[in-house]
Amino acid sequence: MAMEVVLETKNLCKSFGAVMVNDKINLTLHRGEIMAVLGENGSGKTTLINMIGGIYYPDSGSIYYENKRVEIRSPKDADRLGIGVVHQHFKLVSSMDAVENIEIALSDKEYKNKADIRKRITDVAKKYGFTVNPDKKICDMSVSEKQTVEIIKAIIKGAEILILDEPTAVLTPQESSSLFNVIRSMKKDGKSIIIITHKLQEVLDISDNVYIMRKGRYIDTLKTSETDENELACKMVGKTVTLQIARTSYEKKKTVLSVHNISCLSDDKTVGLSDVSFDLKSGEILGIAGISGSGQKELCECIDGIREVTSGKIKYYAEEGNFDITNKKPEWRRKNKTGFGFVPEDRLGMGLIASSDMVDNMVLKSYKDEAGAFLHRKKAADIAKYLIKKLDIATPGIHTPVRMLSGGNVQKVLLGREIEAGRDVLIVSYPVRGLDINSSYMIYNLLDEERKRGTAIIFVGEDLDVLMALSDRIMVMADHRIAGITDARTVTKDYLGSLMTDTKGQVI
Amino acid sequence: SGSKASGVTEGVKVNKEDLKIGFVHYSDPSDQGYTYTHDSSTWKMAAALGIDKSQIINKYNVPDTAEAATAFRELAEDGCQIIFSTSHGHEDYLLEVAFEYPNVVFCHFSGVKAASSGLSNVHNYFGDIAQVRYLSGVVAGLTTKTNKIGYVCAMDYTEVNNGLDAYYLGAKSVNPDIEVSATYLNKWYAPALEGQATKSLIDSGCDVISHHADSTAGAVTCQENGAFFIPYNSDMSSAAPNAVLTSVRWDTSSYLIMVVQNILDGTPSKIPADYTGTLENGMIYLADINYSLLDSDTAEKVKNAVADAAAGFENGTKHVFCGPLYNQSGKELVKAGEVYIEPKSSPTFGEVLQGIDIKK
Amino acid sequence: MIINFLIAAVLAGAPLVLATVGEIITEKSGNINLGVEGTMYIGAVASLAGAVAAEKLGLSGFGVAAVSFIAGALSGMITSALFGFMTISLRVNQNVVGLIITIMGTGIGNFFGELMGQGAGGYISVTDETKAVFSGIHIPGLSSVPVIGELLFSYNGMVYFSLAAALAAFFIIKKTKIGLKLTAVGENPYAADAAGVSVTKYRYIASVIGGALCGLAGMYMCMVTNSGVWVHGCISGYGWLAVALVIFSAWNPLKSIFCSIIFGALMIMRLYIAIPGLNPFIYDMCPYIVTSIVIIITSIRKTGKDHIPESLGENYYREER
Amino acid sequence: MENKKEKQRFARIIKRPYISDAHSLIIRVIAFVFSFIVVSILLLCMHFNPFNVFAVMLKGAFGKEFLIRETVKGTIPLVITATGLSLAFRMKFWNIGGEGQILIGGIAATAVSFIFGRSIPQWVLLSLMAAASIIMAGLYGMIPAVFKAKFKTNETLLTLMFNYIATQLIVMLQNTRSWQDAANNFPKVRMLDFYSRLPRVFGVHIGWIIALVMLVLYYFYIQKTKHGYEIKVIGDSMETARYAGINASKVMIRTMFLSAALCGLAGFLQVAGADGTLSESTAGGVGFTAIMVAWMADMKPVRILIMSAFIAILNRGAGNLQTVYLIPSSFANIMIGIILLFMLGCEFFIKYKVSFSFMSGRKSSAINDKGGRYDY
Ligand SMILES: Nc1ncnc2c1ncn2[C@@H]1O[C@H](COP(=O)(O)OP(=O)(O)OP(=O)(O)O)[C@@H](O)[C@H]1O
Ligand SMILES: Nc1ncnc2c1ncn2[C@@H]1O[C@H](COP(=O)(O)OP(=O)(O)OP(=O)(O)O)[C@@H](O)[C@H]1O
Ligand SMILES: [Mg+2]
Ligand SMILES: [Mg+2]
Repeated sequence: MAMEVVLETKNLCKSFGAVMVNDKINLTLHRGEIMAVLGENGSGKTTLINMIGGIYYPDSGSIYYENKRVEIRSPKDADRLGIGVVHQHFKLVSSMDAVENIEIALSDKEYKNKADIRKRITDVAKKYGFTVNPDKKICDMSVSEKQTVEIIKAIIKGAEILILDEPTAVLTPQESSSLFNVIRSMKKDGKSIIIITHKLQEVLDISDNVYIMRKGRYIDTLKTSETDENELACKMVGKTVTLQIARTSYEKKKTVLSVHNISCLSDDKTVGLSDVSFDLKSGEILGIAGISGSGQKELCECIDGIREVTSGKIKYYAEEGNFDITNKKPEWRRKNKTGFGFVPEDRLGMGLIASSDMVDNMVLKSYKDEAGAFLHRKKAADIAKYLIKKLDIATPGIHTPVRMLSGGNVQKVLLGREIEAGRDVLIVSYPVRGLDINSSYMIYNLLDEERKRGTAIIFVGEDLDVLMALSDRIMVMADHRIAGITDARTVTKDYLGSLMTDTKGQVI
Repeated sequence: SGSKASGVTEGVKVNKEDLKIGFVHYSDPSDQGYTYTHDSSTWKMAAALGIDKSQIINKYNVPDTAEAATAFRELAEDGCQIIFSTSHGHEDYLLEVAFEYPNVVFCHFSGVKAASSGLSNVHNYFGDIAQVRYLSGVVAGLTTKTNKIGYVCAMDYTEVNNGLDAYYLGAKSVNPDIEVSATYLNKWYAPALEGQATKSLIDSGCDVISHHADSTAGAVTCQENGAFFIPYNSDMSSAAPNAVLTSVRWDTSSYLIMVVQNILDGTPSKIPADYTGTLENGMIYLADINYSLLDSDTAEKVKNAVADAAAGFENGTKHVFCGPLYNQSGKELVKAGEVYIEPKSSPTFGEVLQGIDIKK
Repeated sequence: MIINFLIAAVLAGAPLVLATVGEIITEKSGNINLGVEGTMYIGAVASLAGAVAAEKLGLSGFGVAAVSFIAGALSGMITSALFGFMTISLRVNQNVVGLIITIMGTGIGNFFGELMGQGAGGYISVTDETKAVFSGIHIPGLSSVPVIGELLFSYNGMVYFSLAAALAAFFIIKKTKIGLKLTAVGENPYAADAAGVSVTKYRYIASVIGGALCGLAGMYMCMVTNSGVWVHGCISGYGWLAVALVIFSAWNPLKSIFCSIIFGALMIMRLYIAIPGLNPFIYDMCPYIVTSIVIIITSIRKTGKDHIPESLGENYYREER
Repeated sequence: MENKKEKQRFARIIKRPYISDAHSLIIRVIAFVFSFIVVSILLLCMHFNPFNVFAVMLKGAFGKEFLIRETVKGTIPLVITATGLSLAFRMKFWNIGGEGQILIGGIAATAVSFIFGRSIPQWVLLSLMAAASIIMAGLYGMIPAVFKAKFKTNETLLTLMFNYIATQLIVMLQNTRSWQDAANNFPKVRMLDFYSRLPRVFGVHIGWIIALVMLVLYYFYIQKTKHGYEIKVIGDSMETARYAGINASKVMIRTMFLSAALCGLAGFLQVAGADGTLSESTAGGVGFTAIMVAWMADMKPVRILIMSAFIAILNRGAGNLQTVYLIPSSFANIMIGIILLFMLGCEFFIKYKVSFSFMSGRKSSAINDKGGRYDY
């Protein structure tokens, strides 16, 4: 490995409000190096690369490119230096095609015409083994296609340094490994890469060095070849963590929910679910895996009763009797006490009233239970206080808008409320997305507690290791159907990965 | 009505320096029409009586709502002895405030309720404008080459229709083959629409157009399209020198002078409750005709016909509305051999006559 | 008669073309400026003031027209720069700023219009020579060709200017790189920014150019429609119609020509085409009813959805998340 | 800021973590003072002494007892309309149609007055008029809401168009013989009989009491009722509403009904209280001004009252200016515009701190462990 330094940051600082999210960050990147940046959520990784990429401007500190001090005031400045960033949220204009998206990023001198760009796209794709249709509109592309466009864009713009922010979060294991192949061949071309990922295994697979951050500060740089998962996790969190998830088994299992051949439409009126059937038992966690957008959201919403199914039946077997809850209005389900707990993926945008305080959020699903025109907040305030204590929610008070809380605490508010409602069925969707390891494990434990009480849980997740450790069964969804349902204790990751792109798995 | 306003008392003279006069207008003089004309008379009166500009308070752009009442009240409270309003729509508010300030004299142009209101401090004034309309019709009837003339009406309203009828009768009196087309804006104040309406009349073949609306747009449109125009309220020849034949005009300064003089003399009771201006006293007149726009033959004919008719009106031998007259649906309005004489200053003859082609 | 009607429709529609194209350019950048009406008032009074001032300076004819044109455009630019400053730099809600500009612009127009009137002793008007510049052209030979000649070669210069502006806007937005970047800014400012397009610059420039066209639309109303005379309330809702026409024309400057002319036609149709039995006042409502129906149909058929700039109405701040 | 020669950015914008009430008040006061300075400069350019002008304006609004009453009268429709619009704005529904809804309310009230005349007891008549204005305006405002709920039709433009339609309706009624004064066919709706006019308390029609009552009701409706809660949820996120099983269409239509109904009520008060008649200027721009009142007041009741009074004072004051200095009353619009721009602009300095490069050196703490966060 060449030891020439291409990028260096010296004492970079950035704060938002009173909080220092990057505190004197020094990072050194060499030519041909793949550096992984690791840190809990909110530790400032994205902020750091945003400063390098010209999105944020540092409060203080400086950036050196090839040993020259540089000012990066805008993404354009970063481009000029040869720094290409693929952001966590893609920055593409969805109504345009790949060619146009690349065209706006190039200055007039850098290309002749559209055909020229199209040719360069196919050239790059050939060289690194991508498949991409340059004339496809971004809005019609899958996530991995969009990512491909972003990477090609960076390469065409002449990026010497490619920075990828959580590129694998949205990819299947197969897609991830082909991305890693691209990264490796770029490295061979002498390009330097910074990659952010939460998956320790990936860090070990791909990187040369690991740069670890915690709470806005630099912690350590480790040589990948000389470390392991436990050391990484420990450095990252600041204390030894046991990466163990409890899986108690519940004995008095009985079927509480059965879904028969349901289909539904998605928001844009395309297929949302097609012909999905399964049973759910009390005291069971059914893990749901799959590329995001494969119908998980629609499935959760159909079961919760807020999305209409176009065909099929959903039956609920409660203590009080059996109910057909297919397409029953929320009103009806409230009256018949057949509502479920549901923690949607978009916490602030869907599960909570972001601008309201905890009290108002406590009554979101139950305010109609009490008669009269007025809203009763007294009981809700008690629940809020109770949850703060029970779940150790960090908040200035019950009247602080939930939008002001940090990600983990927002999740605790939401999950707390749904668990407190004491339903037989609990649906949780990506419950640990954006949470640090401690909070994540706390959530896993809460779910396990619920299982012990006999609650049937549908757990939609992305991390296969977690799914395998926590669930009783794993259902893989692909292309809005069930690709297979397997026993979580015996299945392998590779098999799950293969199901994600295949719809012909076996169902148990 | 515990008014602190000074006002006038019968028999007590008012010092010229203490005099304050208020005017309330619906629009402002920039309209080059209605308010412009009234405003001009105001300054004529001021010059004639030697009243300073600062003694005259104008309230422009006062709509026909309670804002009018507020304006009247403000003027009264500011010490105006006399307040004029030139918008018909102010009437009810004017009466309301006049009741509160019995010592303040109110004169209302185009109002109709003074005599019946029981308020001695309220007066109406208007003029026999139909006569001038008739004269303008004579001019138009003799000037047209196409035998088609037009008229742009702001609103379907007695005063407007009265003018249209007179124009029609005047034209018919000198040219039996004449066709008169009229179109309505349904707005007093719509310069863009007025221009468009005028153009539509030209497009239908009219070559002389008159109007009862508030802007110069018609004149300018005629100028642009080679038609003649007879404006109302003001001389628009500066706006359209090659189009304006003459104009139907008001000059209320004689009335204003009379009223203000009575205030100064402390004799408000001498102001009539209802005053009708005439060709004779100059409150209404047909402006000088621009003969240079006409060939000498036509000019001669026009000159004689207008002079004849005007003389007839002045000596009382001629009337505008002589029977038989029918309305659009054929109902007889004035019997043959009879004439319709307006009972009040404001016109009451307001049905569109048979023979006029209305485009609404 | 039908030709006359069409010509009249074009004349009535031309200021709408200008204002609509101006607003399309603004909205393409993601800024919705509801202050078109106010901007038009300011443009109207400024162009009149410019013309009068130029006449005082001894200019005549086209010189006056040029000064008036520049004044109209410049005042529109200043007004929309203020809009830009409030929304782009100070991040105030766009709807609210637009409304304030309308209230303020209406005030400024009427205020200075009246003030000039008072100064000129009653009313303010430009000279005939100036008026002549703004009246219909006559190209010997061409203009008198029946039907075609009349339909194509009888308008005032501003009509041709508005058409040219619409065509130019169409070409720039749809066919050039600048247009592509502008579209990107309006669609997804975060993406545009990351691609190195200066969102702030594009939004400012688009708003200012849009404002210039709105100012010129005001100039049209004052100098052409009202023949260089200040008339209280002369814009009378044209600006608001332009805002609606943007949806009508699906953010396409070329379509805006047709939509504006159709609209112009609706506004004067009553004067040309009598519909027996139709209450004239309901007839007068037609433009608004038709627009409402179009807005509703567009939303039902979702046709407008493909064209509406996705970030329309949202202020952009790079460091906000 | 894109200047490449600059070594350091000249100004940086930093989000304030926390700002005290006193501090934000100071910023607002400074903005207010600045706006008056700008207005003063404008006045000086026109050779007026700003102090005299402001004095005249104050006199115009408060100088005489009847002027104070006029000012109060001017405040009433603003308060009620702004309250109505706030209901819609709280659920992020841009009701620009206040103007038209006021007119429809006025039409309905007038119609009831003309139909019943003196045939029923006065209080019954007045109640009927109020009910009619509320219901008709409410229904009128519901139409755009229905389309928005069903097809996501752009409500800003639809409500705007509905303003024009309402205005044209009035023009039509003005030209309808049966609505005109019997004495004369002047195209104007005749005055309402005194029998159908609102009684006065302290010299101002009882609209001011109604306005205050509405503000209180509004407060309770928004803060204490389930309906208010639903409006808040919808305003926050449609997805959250769907999640909570709230029928967003229903709430949207219902709330728009109430929003427009309040505007209609303002129309009734204008017709039966202030003007005594119905005309195109019954709304007189209130529908638009109230949008800004609501926004500036952050949809909060007490602030709505203050802002409305403030605008009414400016309007009245400007009216007086015209009388005394012959400054056209449209000057009020300019002043209002300038002041509002400053007041809105200063919000930026409340939310963000602008620090200049020559004022470097600021303190910051590291991320706090508990993740607690302050807000402004
Ligand atoms: N624009 C912003 N305004 C305010 N706070 C911000 C902003 N961007 C980031 N932060 C805060 O800065 C901290 C660091 O955020 P950053 O996105 O850098 O974290 P991260 O390490 O990338 O986390 P993740 O793993 O979730 O991507 C967080 O607490 C975040 O809330
Ligand atoms: N928009 C913001 N404005 C100001 N400060 C912010 C903002 N976002 C985040 N912060 C600060 O950053 C801290 C971390 O926020 P973030 O939402 O990233 O939490 P997190 O690290 O994911 O939290 P958790 O540990 O609960 O998962 C917060 O406590 C807050 O003080
Ligand atoms: Mg986080
Ligand atoms: Mg990140």
